[in-house]
Amino acid sequence: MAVITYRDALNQALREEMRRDPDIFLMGEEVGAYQGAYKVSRGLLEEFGEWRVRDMPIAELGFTGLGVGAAMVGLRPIVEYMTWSFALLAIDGIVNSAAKMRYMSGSQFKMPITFRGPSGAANQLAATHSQALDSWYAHVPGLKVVAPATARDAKGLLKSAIRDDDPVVFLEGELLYGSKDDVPEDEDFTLPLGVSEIKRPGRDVTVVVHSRPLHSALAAADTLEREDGISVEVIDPRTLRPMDIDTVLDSVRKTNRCVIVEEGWPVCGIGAQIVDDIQREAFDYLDAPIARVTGADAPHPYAANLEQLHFPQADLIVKAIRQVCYRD
Amino acid sequence: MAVITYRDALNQALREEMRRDPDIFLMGEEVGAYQGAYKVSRGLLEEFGEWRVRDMPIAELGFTGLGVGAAMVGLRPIVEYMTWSFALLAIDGIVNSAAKMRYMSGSQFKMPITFRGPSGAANQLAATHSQALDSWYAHVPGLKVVAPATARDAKGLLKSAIRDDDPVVFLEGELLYGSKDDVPEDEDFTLPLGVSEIKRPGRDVTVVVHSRPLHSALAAADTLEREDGISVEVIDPRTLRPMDIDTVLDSVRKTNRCVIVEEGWPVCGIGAQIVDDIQREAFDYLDAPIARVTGADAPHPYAANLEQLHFPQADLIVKAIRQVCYRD
Amino acid sequence: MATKITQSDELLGLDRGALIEMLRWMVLGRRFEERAGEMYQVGEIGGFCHLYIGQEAVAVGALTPLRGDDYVITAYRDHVHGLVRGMDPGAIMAELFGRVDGSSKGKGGSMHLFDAATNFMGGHAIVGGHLPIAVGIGYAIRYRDTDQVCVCFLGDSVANIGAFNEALNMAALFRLPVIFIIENNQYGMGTAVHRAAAIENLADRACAYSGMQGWTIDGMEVLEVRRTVEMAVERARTHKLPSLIEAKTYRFVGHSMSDPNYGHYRTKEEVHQFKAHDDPIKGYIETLRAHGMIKESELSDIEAEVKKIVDDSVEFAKRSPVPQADDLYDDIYSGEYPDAKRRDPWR
Amino acid sequence: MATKITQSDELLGLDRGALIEMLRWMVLGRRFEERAGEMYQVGEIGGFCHLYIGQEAVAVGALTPLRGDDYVITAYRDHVHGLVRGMDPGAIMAELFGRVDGSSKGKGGSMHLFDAATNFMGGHAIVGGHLPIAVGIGYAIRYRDTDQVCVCFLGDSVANIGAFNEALNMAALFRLPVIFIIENNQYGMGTAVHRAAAIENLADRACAYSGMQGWTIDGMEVLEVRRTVEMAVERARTHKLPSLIEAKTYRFVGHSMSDPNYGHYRTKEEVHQFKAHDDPIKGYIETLRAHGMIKESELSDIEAEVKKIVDDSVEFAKRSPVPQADDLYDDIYSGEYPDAKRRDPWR
Ligand SMILES: Cc1ncc(C[n+]2csc(CCOP(=O)(O)OP(=O)(O)O)c2C)c(N)n1
Ligand SMILES: Cc1ncc(C[n+]2csc(CCOP(=O)(O)OP(=O)(O)O)c2C)c(N)n1
Ligand SMILES: [Mg+2]
Ligand SMILES: [Mg+2]
Repeated sequence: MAVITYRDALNQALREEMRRDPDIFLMGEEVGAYQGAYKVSRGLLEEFGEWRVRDMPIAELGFTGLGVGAAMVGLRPIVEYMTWSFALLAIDGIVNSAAKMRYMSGSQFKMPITFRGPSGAANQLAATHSQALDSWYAHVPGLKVVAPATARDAKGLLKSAIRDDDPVVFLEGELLYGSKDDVPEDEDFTLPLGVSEIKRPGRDVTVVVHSRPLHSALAAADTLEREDGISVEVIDPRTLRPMDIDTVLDSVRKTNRCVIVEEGWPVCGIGAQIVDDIQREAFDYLDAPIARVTGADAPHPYAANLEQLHFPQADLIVKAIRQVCYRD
Repeated sequence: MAVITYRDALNQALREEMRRDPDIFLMGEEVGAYQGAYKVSRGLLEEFGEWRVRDMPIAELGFTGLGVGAAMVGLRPIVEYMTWSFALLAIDGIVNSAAKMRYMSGSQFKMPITFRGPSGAANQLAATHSQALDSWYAHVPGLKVVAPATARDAKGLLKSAIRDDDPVVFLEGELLYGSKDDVPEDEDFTLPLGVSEIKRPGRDVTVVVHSRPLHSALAAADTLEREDGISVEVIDPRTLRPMDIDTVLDSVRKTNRCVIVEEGWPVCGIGAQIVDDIQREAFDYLDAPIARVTGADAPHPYAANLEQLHFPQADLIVKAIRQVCYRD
Repeated sequence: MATKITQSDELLGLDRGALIEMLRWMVLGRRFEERAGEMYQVGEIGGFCHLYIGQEAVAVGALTPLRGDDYVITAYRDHVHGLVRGMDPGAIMAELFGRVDGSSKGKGGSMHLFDAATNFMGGHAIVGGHLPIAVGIGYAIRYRDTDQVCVCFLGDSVANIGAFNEALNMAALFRLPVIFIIENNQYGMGTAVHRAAAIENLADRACAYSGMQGWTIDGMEVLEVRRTVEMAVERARTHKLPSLIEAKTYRFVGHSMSDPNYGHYRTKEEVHQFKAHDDPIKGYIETLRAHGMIKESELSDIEAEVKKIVDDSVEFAKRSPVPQADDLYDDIYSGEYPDAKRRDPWR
Repeated sequence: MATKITQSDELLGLDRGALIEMLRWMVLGRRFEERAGEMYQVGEIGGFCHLYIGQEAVAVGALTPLRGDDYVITAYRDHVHGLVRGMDPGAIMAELFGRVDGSSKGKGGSMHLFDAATNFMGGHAIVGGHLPIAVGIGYAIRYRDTDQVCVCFLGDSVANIGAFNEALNMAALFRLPVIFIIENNQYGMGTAVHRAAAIENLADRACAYSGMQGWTIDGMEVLEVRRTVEMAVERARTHKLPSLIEAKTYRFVGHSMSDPNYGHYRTKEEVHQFKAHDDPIKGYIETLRAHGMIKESELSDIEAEVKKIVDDSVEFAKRSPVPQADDLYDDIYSGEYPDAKRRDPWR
């Protein structure tokens, strides 16, 4: 174990997997000579050469399709989007070509491809560059969707995503790259897709949260423990599709209260689906309506103060938890 | 009033609005010389000429942006997608350019543009051509989303969409074009965006449903009335964003039970958001978990029998209603 | 642009067997499509069904010079490409019927044929969507350092969409062995090429990518297509250079089964003119006759043989069962799809 | 391609006032950007901030010949285009500061400047995203049958993206008065042009669109840019024909404030070479001197005047308040946004 950044954990995952399997290659804008826009791919070009670490023209649709074609003939591409915001241009390739290829071909072709890159807001990148469209990808059958919040999860889950024979949308946190964590150095370390983790056990209320807001939720839990004596259980599904909802259900059956937090916009967000699952399968256990704390239902503003307001910050989570615990 | 098809109702709306306002123009693939892939624009080229009814190359991203640019300088474009499935290629133009222009420019530019075309499955068009991504668009602040299920609603709402100063995603039903209905001939007839309609009043259970499945839901309601004596209230929100949820809440407070039906995939669908809204605002009124009937959580298969199975058919709606009424 | 080749030329040095084989493929393509059209009329086939009648010289001229380990990819007008590539006619017809013995178990349909066994990579229904995929296949070929090539067919309208620029630029930039063949049948649905593309010969768009060679050829002459593709294959196999071939052709039928043969966008006379004077099969038979390469009895033999193949394919399709309800949730993921029942309690 | 124009030519017949005005804009652009860089360093500006230092000749040469009712649109490296188009420097600086008196009330930031008053149509941050918008503006011009033109600036990397093909094809097809100006600063972020584009001169891609004229010019010479744009404007205004101009230039600074001036992708020497020998402002001053068109005192006057403008812009920005919390939900829809509270009970 070593304490390393989320960025370096991803770098390790890429390097270890590429060493293990010569069919794996990485491509995207600035992944090679520039060492990665966010330096996730640092050193890989030097180690693996240009056919395995390929700088692409700015042509998201094109190189997404390039990945799909390469996957159809047996390679295992990793497609990096400089940010997921730019993947909007490639979404036909992800949703029509990658996600449906197996189905439309009656399983003649598998699709072992990983789409990855930073998602969500960074600092003041404004409306075009900040979106967290997690729920869009989770909507689509044929895709798997992963969104790690810690360096350890990032490494273990990226390795599993790369090894997976289905297309995986891997959403990294643009503001998480510098965050640090204990990460196993073991090359065989992986974490299974589709398994939630209880990030903090608690008794009074369940918080479901993924990606960067996990850290706000943990901070909120500390505050509530200290100030209100409320014991918060924080669960990170980590994989948004297929989601391990059972862990969430077990928790809610115990706490009887739930708050769901996400960075994305509220309408038809991830939280809406979790609400649906909980009310359907644990209706009688709920002692209060489930609350959601989301990114504001607005495009992302540039101004620093407004942008901070857009995020599902710890203070908002505290408010929501107090309300579902009838402590407000 | 005259009984006309959904197709002709849309045609009337386009024609009347284009006569009223010379800044309105229609563009898309095959809208002109070919008279529209689904003949919605029949006769318009002849009446308005090629600058106002413009056949486009197959370049969805390009002509979406063309519309955005024209809207920025004061025209009122109507962009027809041959089907909404192809709008995946244009989604950056819809979500980044159209939906955020007002915000990013601090309201210097308004965006009076209507994006329209058939959405959802037709008959056996298979996975690439059948998707109903209603919830994707509803997710996005800055957009308005409309999905009429009847000819009357189609006419009244399309006219309002065209007159609206915000970008409207207008989802027509590919299998509804031939359906008939009483439609006011009055040029001043419009229906406001953001208002639900009770399509069938009832006492025992609320069904919320939009677009083509409305007709399945009405059929299911007939069956249940006849066979089980269950009185079903059917509400069509018609506008998915912003949604008039109050009409739904009032109904649920009365019936205490609810089923939500949609053609799209289940995860993070429209129904998930409605569930969230209901449980948050009418928690104590619910006598049973809310049920959802959706398109199958699978890409659309080609085979006729499998495709039928993919739809949220009346028999599935009947099952769901019986369950929430504890009659199964 | 290459010098114009006519079929009265030296028959490319092909032996009689090879020449007749090409005719056989063209006739099979024609008859298969005619039958598919009939099966659509009687309701055995649904959805969108785009027939290839009139364009046979392109697929046959382009596919016959390929090796078995090369790759082929095309758009939704794909039955004949699949056939000529070696797909089982029964598997295609069963797919059109939506049956379990179809090439995609009935899930893909007419627009989404695939055959891994013959490296037939589809069957893609989004205009332009398969061009980047072809580039990816080319990339994989270079990655593995083999001398395979990838042939990618596209419609004329594709020259105006974004993916065209991205794909051709990448193919030229990375020097990929990809041959793009535009089947310019003069219309994208109801839109004449000149109403959509601001250029006269679409292959001239090769000028925008250095290393890309462009050819505009008569796509009604199967030998001209073949000769050009052979040159492009050589460039690709040996020099890793991409090509853009525009084969001018014509579809004798409507855009899809729901579009009449003529109408708002083209006249009856125009269609008849082409059918009468520019039928690729008739023209090729004339050439073979002129060179004494075919006996009249062989023509009827081919027709008889082809008829049997097509009949058998229909029989096979009819006998094949429709998919079972459970199949709806198969083929989505590599493993079981665990969430199906949770998401879908009613089916 | 046009014959090479050099600044020692006849100064385009411009009078001294006009010539000095161009210098003034270039200096203002340079100093404004230098100050923006400083303000970024001290944390007054955030997000991505792309400076234009080194490229001033392009915006100034292209924008000075335009009329007030023409339209201008560009990408995210947009401060100087906005300035030269006539935007208030204070409104730009305040926008960069994220203040309410910014051109977009602080909501757009550096990459999304807009100014309706001067027909400055943005400031667009998605590579290629604004090209179709420019085409739409051109369409509206023809729709209304005016003789305006639309000038659309783009980076070199845009030649490889899909929207480029779609936009240029439509502009040529519909004969729209749009002038596309590629600012080829030799890198798209860290990628040298030849590593991304399979063509030597990007303007040669005009060959793919009939009616589109291509020019590759020295973008470091403001008069060459101006003369070329004047020709393109004439084509657009009078003949409704689009153009594609490639101005070869260089950015003296990093891609954005978070990218060092040199590093993995280009050497310190290369940058210094350009700064020393190919600075568009220095070069232009030499030309003016050689023609006796400028007095030394005027140079310092310009610097002083520009300094005051820049100082004032910073003062203005500093004094402007940050947006209020409620502003978060403004400017989303034309009317009130009714759902805000329902969706967002906590803020
Ligand atoms: C992106 C996209 N837009 C629109 C369509 C609908 N569509 C299917 S085929 C077609 C015409 C294509 O014409 P062309 O490329 O010339 O091929 P052809 O049909 O003539 O073989 C259109 C518009 C589509 N499938 N994909
Ligand atoms: C579609 C898209 N992909 C990627 C990016 C990230 N990005 C921003 S600028 C840039 C480089 C663009 O280079 P160029 O067009 O040459 O313009 P320059 O920055 O040199 O002015 C990249 C990759 C983006 N904004 N949009
Ligand atoms: Mg065609
Ligand atoms: Mg550049």
